[in-house]
Amino acid sequence: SADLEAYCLMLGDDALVLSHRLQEWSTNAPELEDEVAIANIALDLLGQARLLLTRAGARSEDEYAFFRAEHEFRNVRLTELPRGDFAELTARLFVFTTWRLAILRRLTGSRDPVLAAIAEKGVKEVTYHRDYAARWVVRLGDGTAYSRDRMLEGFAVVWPYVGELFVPSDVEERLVSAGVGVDPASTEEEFRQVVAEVCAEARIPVPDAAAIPGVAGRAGRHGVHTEAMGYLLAELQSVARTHPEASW
Amino acid sequence: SADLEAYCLMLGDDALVLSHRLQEWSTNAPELEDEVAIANIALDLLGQARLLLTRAGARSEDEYAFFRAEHEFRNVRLTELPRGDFAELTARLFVFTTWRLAILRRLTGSRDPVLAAIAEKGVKEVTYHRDYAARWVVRLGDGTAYSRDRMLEGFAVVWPYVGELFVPSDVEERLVSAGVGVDPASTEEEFRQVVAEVCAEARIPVPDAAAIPGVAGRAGRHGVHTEAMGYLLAELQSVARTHPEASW
Amino acid sequence: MTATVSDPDLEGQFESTIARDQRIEPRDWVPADYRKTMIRMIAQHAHSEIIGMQPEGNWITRAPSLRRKAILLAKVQDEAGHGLYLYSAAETLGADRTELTENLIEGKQKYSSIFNYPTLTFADVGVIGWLVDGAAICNQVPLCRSSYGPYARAMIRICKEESFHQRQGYELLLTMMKGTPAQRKMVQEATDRWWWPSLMMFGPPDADSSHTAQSMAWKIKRHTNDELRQRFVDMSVPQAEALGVTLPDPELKWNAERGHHDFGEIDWSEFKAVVSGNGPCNAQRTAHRKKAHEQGAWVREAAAAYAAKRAGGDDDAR
Amino acid sequence: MTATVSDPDLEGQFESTIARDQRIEPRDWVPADYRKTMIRMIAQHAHSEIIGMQPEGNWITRAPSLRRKAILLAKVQDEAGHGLYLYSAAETLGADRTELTENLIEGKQKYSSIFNYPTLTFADVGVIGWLVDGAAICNQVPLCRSSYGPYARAMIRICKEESFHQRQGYELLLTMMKGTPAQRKMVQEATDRWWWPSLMMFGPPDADSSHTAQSMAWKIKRHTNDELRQRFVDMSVPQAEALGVTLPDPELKWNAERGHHDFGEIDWSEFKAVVSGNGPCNAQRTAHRKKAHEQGAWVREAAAAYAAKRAGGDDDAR
Repeated sequence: SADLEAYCLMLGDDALVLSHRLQEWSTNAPELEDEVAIANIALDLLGQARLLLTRAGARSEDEYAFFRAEHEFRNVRLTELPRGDFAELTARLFVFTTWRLAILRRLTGSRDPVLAAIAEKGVKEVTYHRDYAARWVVRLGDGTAYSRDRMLEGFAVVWPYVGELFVPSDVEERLVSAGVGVDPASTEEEFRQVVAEVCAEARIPVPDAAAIPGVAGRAGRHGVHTEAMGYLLAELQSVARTHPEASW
Repeated sequence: SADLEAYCLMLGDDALVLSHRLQEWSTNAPELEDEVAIANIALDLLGQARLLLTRAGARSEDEYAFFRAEHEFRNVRLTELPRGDFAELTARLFVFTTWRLAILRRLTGSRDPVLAAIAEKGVKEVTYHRDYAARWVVRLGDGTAYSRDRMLEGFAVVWPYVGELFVPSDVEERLVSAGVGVDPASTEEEFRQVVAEVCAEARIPVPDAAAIPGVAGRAGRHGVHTEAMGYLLAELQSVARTHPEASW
Repeated sequence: MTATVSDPDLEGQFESTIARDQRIEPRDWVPADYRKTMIRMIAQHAHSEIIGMQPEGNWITRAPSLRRKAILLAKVQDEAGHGLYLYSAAETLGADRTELTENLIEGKQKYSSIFNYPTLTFADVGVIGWLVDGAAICNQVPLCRSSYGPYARAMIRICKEESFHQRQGYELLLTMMKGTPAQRKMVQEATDRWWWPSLMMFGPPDADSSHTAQSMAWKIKRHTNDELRQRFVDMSVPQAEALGVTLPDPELKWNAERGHHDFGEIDWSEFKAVVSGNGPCNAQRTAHRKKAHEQGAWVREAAAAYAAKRAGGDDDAR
Repeated sequence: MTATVSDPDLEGQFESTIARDQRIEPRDWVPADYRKTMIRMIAQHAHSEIIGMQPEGNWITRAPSLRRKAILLAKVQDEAGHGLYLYSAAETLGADRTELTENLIEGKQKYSSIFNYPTLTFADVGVIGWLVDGAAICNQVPLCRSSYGPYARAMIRICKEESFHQRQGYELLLTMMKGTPAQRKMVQEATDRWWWPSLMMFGPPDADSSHTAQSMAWKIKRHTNDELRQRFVDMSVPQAEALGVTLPDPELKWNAERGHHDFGEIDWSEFKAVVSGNGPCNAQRTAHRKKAHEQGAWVREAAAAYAAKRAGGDDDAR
């Protein structure tokens, strides 16, 4: 159905677009161990994206990834923000994985067996991702005075985009009723609790900032993105669009 | 002829690609006066590119700009290097305009009346551009100790790509014989003299560094570029390639 | 500019200049509040030009034809130029450009809220020309008769250039509307996003506008926010029709009795959020300007050091 | 690892381990020169893996299918992993990873020159898999029998993964050769650029190779540069035919008498320039690695400070 397609694109685009930002970290990590870990998370998210875009079903995964226009991408804006420094990476990854893990856990109970299976696999992966990010929040937050400042700054950049994560779109509301989708609002309490715990461990205050509004109430889930998204897609789609007839 | 087309693309792509890098400075200049000046130079170079691509003649200016592959671009690699800081901008612009002014002056005597006219117009423009760049070389070189270091660093980044400017391609050699083109090697002495004068005024040593080779002797003029070029074209061509059937 | 304490003679002269619709010039005495209001107004306008370069500048490198690229680059350059005149006009009132820039990047002075919306497709470039420049012109044409001479003269030049930009924007949209279905859709979608924010450009309803009364008395402003907004709506409706786009307001319709178009209620809560700093791009715009300014600090210092050296005859030491 | 002065007994034991084709292990005594040579060799190999991530990593974000993107991302990740094992192997000889990294970014130790060429199209990803990984495997398979145990074991794992990468690269090229004319042209053009540099990967001709004799005596190396190069050429010719590309060497032909392919003269002046730092990308590769390392300094410091705090029982102070 159109709703199922839209929903798969939402969850799939979140993974695809954040994976892209993590791919940009390739050869740029502070240590080889992080190089490996970040690539691994990028790969897992790319894998989730492929499964979800395939489940979306109306087009191939590559048609979805390489031949949609910006307004057809349904990812939350958090995932598309520019790469930023390692603290922004840590903040974004921690926020994103904490939220996504909560979503995927609930999605394992979906009436759609494919979505349930994708979620099952994703839960295992994202549990590891969240753990990686949380450990860095703690190390940076409770490392040096300088790293603490940077960590706070990282959260300051990312946090205004957190509000969007808990606002259900029409599509999600309908699929919640159908027992297929997850209400993102239902994850907020769990999210806030995990954040509070990790921040306590990191000895930093729980981040707080007003949510950045979309345009006339429309944001990532409605295809209304930030100015960073166009550049991301220009790069992501460049080779594919230069050779529209090619197969790879 | 094919040679004339290739030659117009060389001179046109130099202007088009450096204009792109200058466009990236929009909203990023240190002062409003520089904002205006850099945009002005970018505009003049874009204008030169349009005249030259039009003179190339086999396709429209937009087909050349937006639908060629990377290896079909004939610009020297100097023009495509990443944006860099203001010292790199200054170094690159000074080097480029000094060279181009010397080329254009000679080109005013071309047997091709269109090229001669384009060169005539270009000489006036690039004289101003070179003056702008040279004044910044002097101010940064003879400003603070810090700006002097940055200026030297700027030249260090740019200078390895200077050697390429004076190596004539086959096409240029043939067009020199025909009285249509300019031998870039003939501009080297003038170039070195201007650089020496401005560096003396700036109280900095004349830059010196080995020329960065191309791949098996092939560089920008043969369509062999740096890794920065692909990203530049992905951005430059993104909207046009997304809408190949559109007119604007 | 010598008297700091109010002086009945000077004040009378000032009032009479205003009353006779003559212009106040930099050498003239003005009341402290007039000076303050004028500086604030000119500075906000200058800041708007500078911040306004960002949303449009966003598309220069990606403009899909070389002609459109040249037009857009020239337009953004003009905005930098407008910023320059306007900062100069503010300086004639004793303001300092460096300080005004600091006020901008530290959020102490505002700029037009319209620039806190993102530009998401190339059609936005056209729609900004059409609607945003159109609204700006409605606002600014009366300012060409502003009582403060340097500002009025700057506005004459700026309005001329903006009319030119507006025509270029509208012409881009006309071309796109004759293009592919995807292009037409882009134009409609951009219109949908920019229409309401454009209406907000005229500021709060007259009933809530705190500065209007004094500004009108001083002939700094000549029309109320609501008057200008109505003029803009009336002007835009036939333009939208000619273009073939729908303005996203189901209540928009001609009211023969008023001789004007009626239109729907503006979402003033959105307006207030954006004005008070929480629009889609406020943080991004200010951070970008701040970063550019900070990254340019060493360059400005070098220029100052060089100028000081040369002024000091340091040449001899060579 | 206790004796620093040469000891006839230990030296005899070492020589006999080598002679019996047994492996030297970290606890065994080794001559200082063996240690030095081995560290240099392993470090250069590790550096090559790390720098080698750059040319391929350059195409991850632009890979034109999600499947190819996943393959490429995994490959570059594997290279980071290889770097990790190899630095660990060097550490068993007493080297320090931080110091080795410093040596790399300060240009005191080399990495494979092949990575000083740019990747210019997506076909380069395939050609690097086919030719560069192919050449690396020719070089490395004999190293699986290296006399130094930790290195030999690392090489077994690395060679396994590289064979996998090579097949993936070749398979990409096969797919592209079945595609559009533009794709086929890309493959040919990439082959033209990478063929000669791949041949240079085996190092200078045996006559000019300074390290070979001692390395072979110590069974660190098992074949000469020229032997391995010939093997690579013989292997690549039928692969090129199957693919449908032309190797850019007019002198390349089968010599029935030798039972090998003859091939043209390598441009050793290019080789020397690239090895000595002046290839198309030497400066770029080193600068990139240096920048990443420097930008990560505060993160590594934070991790160290945190570890020290927690080790110091600072938890009580909370």
